[in-house]
Amino acid sequence: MSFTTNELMAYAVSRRLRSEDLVFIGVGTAGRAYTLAVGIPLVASRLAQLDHAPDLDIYLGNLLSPDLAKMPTQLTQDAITRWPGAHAPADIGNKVDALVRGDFTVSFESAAQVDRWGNLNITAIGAAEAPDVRLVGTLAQAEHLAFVERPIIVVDLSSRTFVEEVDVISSFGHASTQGSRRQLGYSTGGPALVVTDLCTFDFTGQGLMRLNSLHPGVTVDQVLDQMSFEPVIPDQVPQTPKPNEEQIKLIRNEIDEGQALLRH
Amino acid sequence: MSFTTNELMAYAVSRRLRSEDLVFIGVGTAGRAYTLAVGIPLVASRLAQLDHAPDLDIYLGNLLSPDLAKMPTQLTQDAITRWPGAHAPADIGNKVDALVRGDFTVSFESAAQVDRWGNLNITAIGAAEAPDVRLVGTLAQAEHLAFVERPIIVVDLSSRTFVEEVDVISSFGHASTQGSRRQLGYSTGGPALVVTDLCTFDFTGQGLMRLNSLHPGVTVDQVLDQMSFEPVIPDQVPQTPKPNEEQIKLIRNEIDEGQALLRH
Amino acid sequence: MRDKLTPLEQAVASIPSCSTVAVGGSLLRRQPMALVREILRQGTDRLSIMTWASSLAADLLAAGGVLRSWEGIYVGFWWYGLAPNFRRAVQWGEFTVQDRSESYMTARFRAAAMGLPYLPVAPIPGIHSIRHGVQEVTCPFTGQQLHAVPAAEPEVTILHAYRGDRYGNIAWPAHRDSDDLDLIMASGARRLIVSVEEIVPHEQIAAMPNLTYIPHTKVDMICQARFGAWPGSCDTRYDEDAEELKRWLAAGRDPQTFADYLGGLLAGGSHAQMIEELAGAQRLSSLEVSER
Amino acid sequence: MRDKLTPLEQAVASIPSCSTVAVGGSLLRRQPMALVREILRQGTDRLSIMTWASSLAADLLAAGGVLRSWEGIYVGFWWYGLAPNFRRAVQWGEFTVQDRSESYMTARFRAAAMGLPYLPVAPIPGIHSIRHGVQEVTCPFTGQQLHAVPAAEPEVTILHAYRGDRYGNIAWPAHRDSDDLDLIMASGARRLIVSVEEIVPHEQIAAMPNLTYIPHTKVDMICQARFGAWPGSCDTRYDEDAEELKRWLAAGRDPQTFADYLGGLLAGGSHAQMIEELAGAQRLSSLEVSER
Repeated sequence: MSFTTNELMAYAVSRRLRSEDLVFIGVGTAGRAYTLAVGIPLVASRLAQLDHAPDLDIYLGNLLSPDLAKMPTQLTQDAITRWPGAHAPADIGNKVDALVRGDFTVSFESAAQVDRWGNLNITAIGAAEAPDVRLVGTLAQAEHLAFVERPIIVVDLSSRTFVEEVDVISSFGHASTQGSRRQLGYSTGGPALVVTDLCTFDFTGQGLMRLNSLHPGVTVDQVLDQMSFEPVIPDQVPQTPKPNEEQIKLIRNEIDEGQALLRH
Repeated sequence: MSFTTNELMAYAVSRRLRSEDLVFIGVGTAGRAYTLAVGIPLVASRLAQLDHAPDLDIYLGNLLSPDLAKMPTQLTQDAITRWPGAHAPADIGNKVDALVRGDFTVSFESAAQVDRWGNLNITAIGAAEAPDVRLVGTLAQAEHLAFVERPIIVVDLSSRTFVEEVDVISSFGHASTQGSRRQLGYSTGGPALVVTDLCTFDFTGQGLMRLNSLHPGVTVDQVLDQMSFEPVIPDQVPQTPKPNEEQIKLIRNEIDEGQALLRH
Repeated sequence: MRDKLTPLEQAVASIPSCSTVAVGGSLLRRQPMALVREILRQGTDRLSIMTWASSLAADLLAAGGVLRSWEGIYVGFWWYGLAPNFRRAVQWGEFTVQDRSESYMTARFRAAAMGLPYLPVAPIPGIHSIRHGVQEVTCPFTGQQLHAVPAAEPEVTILHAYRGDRYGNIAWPAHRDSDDLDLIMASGARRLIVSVEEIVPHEQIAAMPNLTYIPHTKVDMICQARFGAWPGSCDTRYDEDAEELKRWLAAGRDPQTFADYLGGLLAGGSHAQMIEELAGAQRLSSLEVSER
Repeated sequence: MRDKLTPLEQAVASIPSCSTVAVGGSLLRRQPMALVREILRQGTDRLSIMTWASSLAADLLAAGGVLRSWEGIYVGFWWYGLAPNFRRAVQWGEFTVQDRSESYMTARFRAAAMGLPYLPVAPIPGIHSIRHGVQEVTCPFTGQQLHAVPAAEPEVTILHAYRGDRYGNIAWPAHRDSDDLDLIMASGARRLIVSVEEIVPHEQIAAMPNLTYIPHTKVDMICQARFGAWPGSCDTRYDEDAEELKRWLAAGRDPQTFADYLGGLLAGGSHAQMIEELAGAQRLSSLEVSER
């Protein structure tokens, strides 16, 4: 059974999710950015719940365990307000505490720039002061990469995004010119996986981005064409595992019936 | 019109209360202790509201501005739960913050021991470890004497209570053998007034307890008989001002109609 | 979400002797008495407890002789006087006592909730209760001298609450008495056991997620214990049992008399059986109040 | 309790130019737009603002050219893209920008709420946003290296809320979206101005005191401003006005076009008049949602 790239990406994420995970999903922006930041993570989480991780937990915005069986087809403010869920604390400080305490095991990240160490930039292109392009700021992404066990970066491959060195380090990956994670005092964490529209990456013990799998039909050269740096490339690069028929049907018929999540 | 000692004490307190005050009242123990810790402060606050301080605000337990016109005649748990009020924050940390920020201008204090500097002991008689009598602990009284503008001590005069030096300093008054308030680093506050069944005290600039007024018919010697130390005694000691007929009627007919507050 | 509904006995069996236990509730309200009585039944021993304003829980554990230390802001019986067994045990030096004032105690639990090893507090110099493990720190911006307290790190936290689902989402009524620290104790807990008056379907919780004050992610075990705070109160459910408290206080005048009283309390063999007997004798229905 | 009901215009007139203003709300929700538009009408200038996740408020103040600095975690239009005027002004270096990540920003406001000059935070080394006024501190108990941030000290805090009484007790609905920092901002505010959708009798507040999230003791002025967050949303009251946001974003592509658009927004002369006109044109009723 054929599948879309978005479905493959969602499946690639869902395979990494475990029943004991507490997954943080943010509230991304519109269009393709929404699919990457919210759509794929939600589909992957629900697929994991239905497939192999029944107890998997999600925190979305400031709502714990939104009922994914009652996912709103359009996330207007009122639909979010009314979404049934287990817990919505009195203010967002509670979620920040949970993050810092290390309660979250997985988080999802988008960024305008990602570099070979997994540093992320959502702050500015160019200098941070008077930049060429001002982006949105910082949010809690810095906390994700500092305190979450296995952050997953979901972005499309593009040489504008995958840069040698990010212009501004909004969130710290595995190393920078200042030193390694350990040298800077991080004890754990850092990006675990990068899922793109052409391939997936993980990171070497030295914290360098490494090609982990190629989507069906994609070559290494096609990947390198879309990157401004060369990742570590193992001798053997496996194919990204494909979802089976049952999983594809789950996505299409149950999880994203209204095509709100994987539309773009 | 005649009045009881409790009514006189409540009036003496109410005269010190201002319309802009935010008054903290605790949840004292039974019998006479209840009258001193809760009854007199509540009657005084309500009398002040009706008499000269209409905007005066109260914080009782974890409830801001309980409606004193709807005061429960018996403070069972359920009566407290249902008492209408302006604000009851999610946990008591909020009240602690308000205390430390200096939001409260008046608080009421009871204690087993009070010394010449206004130090209070609600922890233990004798040594703090393996004491002769273990009392209740500390509560927020230490914070009251540290951060509230004008704490008012309400206790009956007795040589067992008014001691040369408290056995344990639960809450710091104006000085101790360790030094003065200023030497220890306090910037403001400390007990402002002591209201007893025989007289009232304030404190000198040096922080020593000073006889401030005698209740009608009480002599200086009678006061000294009930104290284990000699307070500062001015040449002229005025009489404690008496409530007028209207104020007494307010107390009896409106504020404490059920005699729950000034019973003991 | 995982099913965390656990028999009370099994939950208490997971509390090791010699551990530090944070005990929730304040004054006579929502003391986790069903859990505390089961601790005494099982003979869990040498406990260090941390409390906010405690009453029945600390007094019963003191009477049972299972305490190694207590840290908190208050132990007493509110309207009803001093805590007789706790008071006697302290006077006899049976365990150590760390008095804390409210801001310092709050900071201990908040630090844990915030994932920090310490918190600064506005200093209250010269008082007895700051002798216990308080350090001086300096504000790096203003130079102001402050005190610091370490994060509370109880191995187990036990709370009694209103209602929850079998996954451990604990909700309060929209109108309640909030004069306690349960929310913060729960946020900073390492291992959390909550007894509730009522287990409700998850759908009921999910319809009003803002009322959940303890999420299932923080809860290790949830136990059903109707009248689990008895003879104390559970606001919006039942008032304290004044008659029983008077019996308690009368028995507490003498250690042997209280030992007999305690034996009677623990007889029955389980909380469920004890409550069934009391309910049969119509002793509980008069305490009930209605939720708003 | 004192009567603190104040006309919006008078409340805004009390905000001095050159002051630091904390602005509440998060993303498109409960941005205090009636207050912000009145700031622009009155010409209050050279403001330093502190925000959580801001959108319309920061963008409009940037468009008005009245900003001296911004500090916060985010400025953008959520689903709708980047904030056009804010983005351009930053690119042109019109004011300074202090980026903060969520834990550091929360700690700034919490320190103020707790009456402390600073709070420690678990350090996030090597990132851009810690360059702004972060100090290193050491835990006196564990030796752990931490960061410290100073308490937020805005001179004025402006929030938009659901309902309140004339004394300034501000209540939320029992079911709401709580993904913001308004509660903590209010707790630490020095001078607090709150606009509300609805002024209700005190009795309504007093019947459910647990729903009051901002007590009158913290509020200096309360203003009635129906649709006060428009064209953003006020959860449980109305959704964001998608059509208006698209007009905003289209106008924002060019500074002069947006200046014209802004002139139109501020015409009418007052918030009340603007809302009356929009309501008359039936533009608002379609946005309304019902409270649960």
